[in-house]
Parts: sequence; C-alpha cells; structure tokens
Amino acid sequence: MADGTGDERPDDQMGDEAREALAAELSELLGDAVVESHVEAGQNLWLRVDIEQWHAATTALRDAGFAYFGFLSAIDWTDAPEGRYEDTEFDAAGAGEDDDASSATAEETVRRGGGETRFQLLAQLHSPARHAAVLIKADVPEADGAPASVPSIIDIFSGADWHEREAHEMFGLVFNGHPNLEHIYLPTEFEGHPLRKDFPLLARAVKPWPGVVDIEEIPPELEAQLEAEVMAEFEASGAGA
Amino acid sequence: MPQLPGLLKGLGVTARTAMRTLFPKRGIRTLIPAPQQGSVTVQYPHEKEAPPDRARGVIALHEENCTACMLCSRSCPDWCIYIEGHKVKAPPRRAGGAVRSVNVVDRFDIDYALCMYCGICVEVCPFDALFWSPEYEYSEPHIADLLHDRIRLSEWMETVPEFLDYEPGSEQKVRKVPEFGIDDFAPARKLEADGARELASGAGS
Amino acid sequence: MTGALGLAYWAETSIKLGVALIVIPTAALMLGYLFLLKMMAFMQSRLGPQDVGPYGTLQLIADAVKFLQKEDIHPAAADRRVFRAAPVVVLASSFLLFVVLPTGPDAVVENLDTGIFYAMAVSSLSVLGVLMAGWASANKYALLGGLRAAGQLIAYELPLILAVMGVVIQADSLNLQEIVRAQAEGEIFGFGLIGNPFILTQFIGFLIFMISAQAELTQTPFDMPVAETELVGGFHVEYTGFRFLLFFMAEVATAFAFSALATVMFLGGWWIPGFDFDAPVLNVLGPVVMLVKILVVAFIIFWIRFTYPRLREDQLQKFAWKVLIPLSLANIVVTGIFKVVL
Amino acid sequence: MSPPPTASALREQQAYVAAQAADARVNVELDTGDMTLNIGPQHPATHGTLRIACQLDGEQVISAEPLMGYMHRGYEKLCEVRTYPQCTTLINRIDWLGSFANEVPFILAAEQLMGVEAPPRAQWIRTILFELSRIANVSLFLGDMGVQVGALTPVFFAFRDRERVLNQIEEVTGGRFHPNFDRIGGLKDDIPRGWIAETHAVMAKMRGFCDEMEDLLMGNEIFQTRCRSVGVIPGDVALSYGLSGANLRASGVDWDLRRDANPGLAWDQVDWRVWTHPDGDSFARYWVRLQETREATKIVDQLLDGIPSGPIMAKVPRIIKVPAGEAYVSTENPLGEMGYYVVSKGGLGPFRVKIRTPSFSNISVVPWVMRGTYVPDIITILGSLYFILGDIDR
Repeated sequence: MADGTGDERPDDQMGDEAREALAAELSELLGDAVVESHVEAGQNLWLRVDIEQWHAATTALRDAGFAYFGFLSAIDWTDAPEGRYEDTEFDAAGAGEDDDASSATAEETVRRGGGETRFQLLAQLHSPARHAAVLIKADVPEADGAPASVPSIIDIFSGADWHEREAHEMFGLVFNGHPNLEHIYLPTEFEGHPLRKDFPLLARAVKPWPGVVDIEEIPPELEAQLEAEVMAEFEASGAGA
Repeated sequence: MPQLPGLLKGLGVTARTAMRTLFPKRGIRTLIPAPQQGSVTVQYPHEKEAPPDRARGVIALHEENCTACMLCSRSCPDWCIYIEGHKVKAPPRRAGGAVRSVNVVDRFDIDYALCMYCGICVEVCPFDALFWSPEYEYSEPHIADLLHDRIRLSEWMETVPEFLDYEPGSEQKVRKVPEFGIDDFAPARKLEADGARELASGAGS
Repeated sequence: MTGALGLAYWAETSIKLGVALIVIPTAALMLGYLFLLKMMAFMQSRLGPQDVGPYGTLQLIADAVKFLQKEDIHPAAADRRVFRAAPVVVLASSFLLFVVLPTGPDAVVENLDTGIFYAMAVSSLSVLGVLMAGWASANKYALLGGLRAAGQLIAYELPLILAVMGVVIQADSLNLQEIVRAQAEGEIFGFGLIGNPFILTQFIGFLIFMISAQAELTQTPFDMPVAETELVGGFHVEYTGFRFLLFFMAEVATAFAFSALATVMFLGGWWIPGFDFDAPVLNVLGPVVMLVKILVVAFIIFWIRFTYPRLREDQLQKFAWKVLIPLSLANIVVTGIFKVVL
Repeated sequence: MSPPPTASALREQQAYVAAQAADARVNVELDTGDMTLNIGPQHPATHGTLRIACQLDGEQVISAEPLMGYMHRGYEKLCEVRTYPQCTTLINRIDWLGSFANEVPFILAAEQLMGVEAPPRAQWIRTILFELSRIANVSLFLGDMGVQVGALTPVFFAFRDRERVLNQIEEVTGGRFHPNFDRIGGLKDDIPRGWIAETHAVMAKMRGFCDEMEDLLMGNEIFQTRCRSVGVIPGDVALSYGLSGANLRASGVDWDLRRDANPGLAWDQVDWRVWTHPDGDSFARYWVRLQETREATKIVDQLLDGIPSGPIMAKVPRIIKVPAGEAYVSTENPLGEMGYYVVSKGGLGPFRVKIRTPSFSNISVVPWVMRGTYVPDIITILGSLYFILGDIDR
C-alpha cells in the first residue's frame, strides 16, 4: 500500500549506549541548563535542568527533534503524614523488613535528578525520528511556603496546556505565561491541591480500617484452666482411652 | 456524491444479517424462520446466560478452612471485608495429642456494595477458604442487603465450579475445590459439639 | 356525490371517517411493529420485542399506554400554546394525506380532482408543526432541529414535486384515481396485460421521489432535524408522553402515506391485472393489493434508514440543488418530449 | 483489502475553509448573534460525561472548549494509599473498554523497578490479552462511529462481535471488563484448556466483522462524505498536542510504541505492520483503526500458535515491596500511548503514580480542530478521535 510505510523495524529499541550518547549530546546542546543527567540501564534517560532554563531547554529539545509531547506533571517529594491510612503498626511491619530502604530512598532520588526541593516538574518528550525519549525534570524552589512560579511551555507544545492546568490545580504550581490557568477537573471553587501529600484523603479518613481488628485471644489467666477442662472432658468421653 | 456500489453493499450487509437471523437453519429447513436460534441475544429472565467458570461473580466462603487470619481483610483495597473471631480450645484429634487452639470465625461479612471484584482476597487466602463463583443473581432493592454474612457467603459454595484444566505447556497445578455439604455450615457449632470451649466453666461472664 | 354503494351522504361519510380513524393508527402500528421493531432487530442480530403478545406484536400498544400514563410536561420557558399545538399540526398533516389515497374504484375518502397537488400541499404542513415544536420548546437543540427541518423543506420539496410532475404529465391528470387508471389502461409497447406501472417509464422520477420522501419523513440519511447523536432528538427533545406519541405516530403514519403515494403513482396502485378497472370486487381486493405494495415500498424506506449514516445539512442542500433538482428537471423535459412525440 | 485512500484532503480542506469564511461574512452582514450550546455533560456522543461548551454562529462552531472532571476519580491520589497489587484494580477502570492493556504498563514499570522479568509464557499471554483488549476496544469504536454519523446498525454489530472477544478474555481472566489478571512477575493464572482453538475461531469472526464494517460503513459514500476532510489534524500539530495511537498514525506519523519502544512483550516475535494514513481527517482515523483491528487479529493468531511452555510466574516475594526508584513505562494501548510514571520510596505501595492517559492528550486538540466546523462535525470529530471518559478524567 502506498500510504502505509513499510514494515521495516528499527532494530535498536534504543540501547543503553545510544542512551549514553544521547545524554552526552543533549548535555552539550543544552549547555549549562543541564544540572545532571542519568541513564537508567535499559529504561529511560533523565535530564535534570535548571528551572530558570526550563523554557529554553524545552525549546532546544523541540528543535533537536524531540517534537512529540508526552506528558507534563509534577511530584511532591514530602511524605504523607497519614501514610496509607491503615494501621501504622501493620504498615511499618511491612516496611521494616529491610531497614536501609529509607536511607537508600533519599540517595536514590537525588541520584535520579530530583528531590532537593519539595516540588519537582517533569515532562516526557519523544523524538519519533530517532526512536528516542527523554524525561526532563526541574526542581521547583519554594518561596513563602508556596512553590515559585515556573515558565509555561504552552507556546512550544500546545498540548502542554491541559497538563499545566492539571499540575496547577493538583500541586498548586503556577505557570507563567499560561493564558487560562484554571481548574480542569475540579470545581472552580475547590480549595486545596489534592495531589500534595499533605492533602488528606477523606474517603479513607472517615472510615476505620477493618483490618485493624485482631482475633480475640483467650485471656492468658484462663488458658491453663480451659485447657485442663477440655482435656478432662476429652478423657472422660472415652476418646482418650 | 453518492455512487452506487458502497451504498448497495451496505444494504446487502443488513439484508444478509436479517436473513441469517431469521433463517439460521441450513439445508431443507432453511425456509423455517427461527429467529430464536439466529439472534445472538439472550432473553434474560426467561433464559440465563452462563458465564465462564472463572467468572468473578460472587465470593464464596468455605468457613471450615477460615482461620480468621485477617489477611483478606487487610489486603482488600476497598476495606469491604469485616472479620471478627475468637480462639477456642478444642480437644485433641486423637488420643495422646495435646489440646488444640482453634480460631473460630464470629463474623465474616463482605459488603458487595463496596466490593470491586478484584479477587485479591481470594488470591491471598493461604487456607483455601475463599473461592469465586460465577453466580451473579444477587441484586437487592436495599443497599444494606448487599452485605453478605458468613452464612450467605457459605451458601455460595454450592455454586463454585471445579477449577479448569490448563492448556498443554502449562506448569500450573489444577487446584481442587473442597467438598462442601450441608454439614459445613457454621463449623463453630460442630467444634462445640466435639467439646471445644471458649471460656472455662465458672469463669465466663 | 353518491357512492357506489348507494348510501346516503351522511352514512358514507361516517363509514369513511370510521375507516380512516381505524386505518391510520393501525397503519402506524403495523409499520412500527414490522419494520421499526422486528426488521431492525433482525438486521442487527436481535430478536426484538418478545414478551407483549405473541412475538411481541402488542409491544407498541403497550408503549402507547405507557406514554399515555406519563405526565404532560412543558419546559418552563416554552411558548405553551404553540408547544401544545405542534404535534397536532404534524399529525394533522399525515391524517390529511390519507384523505386522497385511493384503495379501490370507490374506496377512497375523497376523490379530489387535484389529488396529487393536495397531497403535496398538506405533506409540507408537517414542517410547520416541526418548526413550531422547535421554536416553542425554548431549547437550543430543538431550535436547531426545527431550523434544520425548515431548511430541509426547501431542499427536498422541490425535487419531490418535480418528480411527481413527470407522472402527472404522463397520466394527464392530477387526480390520483386517474393516475391509477392511466397505469391500468396503459400499454407497454402494445403489451397491456399488466398495464403500464409508471415505475418503468418514470424510473428516475421514482428514485427522486423515494429520496425526497426519505427527507420528508426525516429518515436516515436525511434525519438531520432529529439526529439523535447530535441534537439528541432535535425538535421533539422536550416532548414527553402523549405529545411525543403523536409525533411518533405521525412519523410512522406519514411513512405509510408516502409509501401509498409511491404505490399509487409508480406501482400501479390498487389495480390488479386482469380485472376490469371498475369491478366492485376491487373495493375489497384493492386495499389488500395496496397494502402489499405499500409494505414493499416501506420496507425499502426503513431498510435504508437502518443501513445508512446521515448526511450533513449543507451536504443535503448540495445534493438536492446540484443533483436532484437538475435530474428531475431533465426528467420532466424528457417526459414532455416523449409525451409530445408519441 | 480496502481501496487506497487518496489524499486530496488538503485541497478539499482549503475549499471548505474558504466556503466557511464566505458563510461567516454573510452572517456578519446579517448580524446573527452567537449562541452557546452545551454538548454534554449528558449527550449520546460524549460516551459519558464530557461537556463541550460551544459558541455557535448558526450551525458553525466559533469555539469549542471541553470541560471535564465530571468523572474525575482521583486515581493518582488513590494509588498513593494502595499497595501495588491493589493499584491494578483501580487501573483497570481507567480505560474500561481495554482494561487489560491498562494493567500492563503499570505492572511493567513495577517489574522494572524490582528488576523482575516475567517468564516468556507470561509475556506471550500478556501480549495476547493485550491485543484482545485492543480488538474489544477498537471494534466498539468501529461500530460506534456509525452511530455518531447516524447509522444505527453498525454499533449493534460491534456489540455482537465484541462480546465474543470479551468472552475469551473472561474465560481466562474471570472478568469481562476488569480482568485484574496481571501480576508483578507474571500472571495470576494460566490459560484454560481449549482456549487457544476458541480464540482462533473468534479471530476469524473478528476479521469477518472488519470486512462487514468496511462494506456497511467505511465503503459507504455518505459516511465518506461526512468524514473526509472533516477534522483534519496535520502531523506536526498532532505531535505538538501529544496525540497518540491511531490518531497520530492517521496524521501520517509512523509511530507505534509496540514497534518503537517495545518494553519486553512479544510483539517483536511476530510479523505485523504499522498502518498509517496521510490525510489526518476523521476518515483516516477510522481507516487506520479498522486496519489495526485486522492487524491485531493476525498478531493474536500468530501468538496463539507460538506460546512457549513454562511457568507463568517469576519468583517474587509474597509481600511485594518495590525498591526505591523511578520508572516510566508506556505501551501502545487501544487508545494510544498509556504510560505510568511510578515513583517508589521502597514501601508496599507507590509513592507517586503519574498516569499518562492517551485520551487526555487526544482530546486536548479539540479546541484547535473544532474551530470553524459545523455542529454535526463536532460529533464526527469527537467520535473519530475516540476517547473513553475514564481515560480522560482518570
């Protein structure tokens, strides 16, 4: 068929070497905007850029062929105070099996290019021509308890419009240059930013966890007596003979 | 603007389907209209659709196997399983044995108004006490009636089908559904008849 | 005028009225059941209604009873009098159509000399009702539907009338009985056994008539005024209960009436080959023959309805003005030339 | 095979725009006021509760703004309070017509973080079920598009034949719509005896369904009149808006994650091709989806014949704890690129899950593409972009 392109398959699937090379290339391209880059073996390429350079870096990447907009979102790196709303002891028992997990976490997240500030912005861009994808991140500094405003990339990728609105309502990030920064999912009068970790999840808060119940034990002081009684009856019934 | 072929082809498709629905029989009997066989719909209240054996219709409880270990309740994403239980002392199984400590289920409720039918509870159960049944006719006019207690859940055991055989090449073992009879309702009463005690005489209340 | 049965005027009139009042709802029910319910179901691998009556035959009656039980709701902002009148106007238009349909030498309510002219005139009346409904509902969807219907009127009414012109020229009459007679007494190159149904000579006219009738009936592919998936029902979106029932009845009854018109004009009407044109027995057999032919034509109308997607309003206009109208004009010219030459 | 679509789309589109501009001029002279028309939240064309606020001039759209959130369920937040196995239950319900395909990228992301790889047999069955859910999902579109443009019958055909595929999915997973069958490290269960043969038969039926749709709807001139040159999205616009799946391929961009970023499933083991169409209009989107459904039946047929034997579960601990880290895995779902950005801090549940759903990005192009079209075109374009509301709102 004339309209479908052939079925030749690119044999790569983007090997790690290609990723390393790409990371180097992009680091060079973006210059001092890149704070760090990280290649996760067999997976992904992360680029962490300076938030001031967010717009410039995105433009440069678009011009370098990364013209396909994947998504834009944010992460709140603080821990939720309520955990999973389940019994804390039970939760801790699961987490406590290897104690070094928590210390590894902090190190790991920094290594992945993030987590130095509370909020982090991330976006995924593809390059259909190179069969490559890059995930760019930027730490969003806080000022007066609120995240500082970040540049909007809606003029580079039209598709970022709704993603930025979502990040705005969910995390309270403010995008400079966005023409219509309103709630997208939530009602206009909704207060709070649900995906921030300190936003309580009411559905879980109003109901006790049924798993907290435990089986009712026999009072220890009665245990011996009970055991004796049962045994006595058992023997009396002749089954013991 | 319209040319004939595409439009006529479409008419052909609908006409062909109508003929297939109306006259599904082959051979000499082609002329007998039998839309009941030709149609793909099931006339629900008159005839019942049979879901596949693995269909997740309703959860059945084999209470005898349940130890009130709370695993299902704790792994339920919707918090819709409520279990309460207590320990009793039961006589040894055979002479010379020690007195056993047995968990008795006092309450085992599943709130089907909340249940998302994910099957995690059935999967985590280490004692083969929960099973899926493809039964689906248990809607209720009142939402509160969707909370099935342990008796109701045990009744579903009768509808649990045998596990299916696997395709060749599989290394899975076919599990067995435990035998279930009318005696298996309320195993606590059976334990009691055997001489199990939950409180020492005189020490109660 | 005294009828063939020699009855007094009042007796004949009341018989005709009674027959008309029975025939129209029955016709609507029959078409509704046979095509809207059962045929559509079979075309979609379904069974259709099964529970009410044998094979669900009474389903539509049950539906009608259900509609009658419903509350009569007006939108708060509706223009009430117009809102109430609209379905009656639409239904009246299809009732009036039945007046001139001949089903036998004497089995006709009123044998008007300008029968076809009258039929075309009253059939356009329904658009007025649709427009009233669309405007009075105070609903944007209804308004869009009503305006589409009005726009559609111009597009299809012209080819409809022009298609009929060919028949009129060939039959030399506007009277529907005379058109049937012309077909019955006509000959195909000297072969007069089956008469000369005008579908043979006016085949293009028949096609144009059917296409335009499809638009008149707001059936797919020209159901833009209703357009369930765009305008969620269009002009009757705000109607419930009895008034919706009137719309529904009018729709199906008009489908019946237009099938009957097509039968009379193109398929030889009620005449049965081999019978004398004025044989009294045709007053009994004629309606049966008519009914069979009507069902065949209605089958095509509904078959198309269940198969085709819908055009866009501007595409319909384009189609009507660029294809249908030139074609029907050409048809008239050719018919005229043959009429003069032969 | 269907007739090759010819790309006179651009020329037609220009004529169309010129005609519309002429219309607009007339309207200005007559000073007809604008009308706001709310399509939805409850409207048959919005498959749920999407609302599109349109400014109309007559029947012409001046602006169209989708307003959503009527079904926002907050899955990203809910995932944060659930363990990994519990999350799949929610994820099933994002795109409810192709549920199994939703589970796969999430599970793959979790597996990536854990460094676990499912055994080959599990991978193959995953791929089969993935493609089955694609067929189930897209076949409904193929019929539903008919309803959007006014044809009643195709959707019934779609429901009829989709049921066969859903039955096959249910026979394996136990759920027609919400399989919850994928597990970290493999699958919940193996396929039952006799299933492979049955599925082969169903695939043959589905190819018949595709042929039927081609005759009944796609070949229909009225359908083509309604869809060609309507809602043209050029490739660069599609990329910029992040359109994915068949919508992107219908705009001439040759991009399919199954081929271009295969995260380890068995697609590279079988012979298939990616279909694209240069026109970028509604018809192109329908055409591409129809071809893809056909292609998917062929993929399933090939996979069924080659399922390797072996276990279906890798060795994973009973209580699943995912080591700290971040992973983004996306797959080519029925609706387009669905990806999960999973952040773990080493607990029982994810720390943050960003769900990149295809419909959200696909629908974001609506304000751009709707400008200047007519009311019936809104429905055609919405239908051809094909969204699932749960997939937009999450």
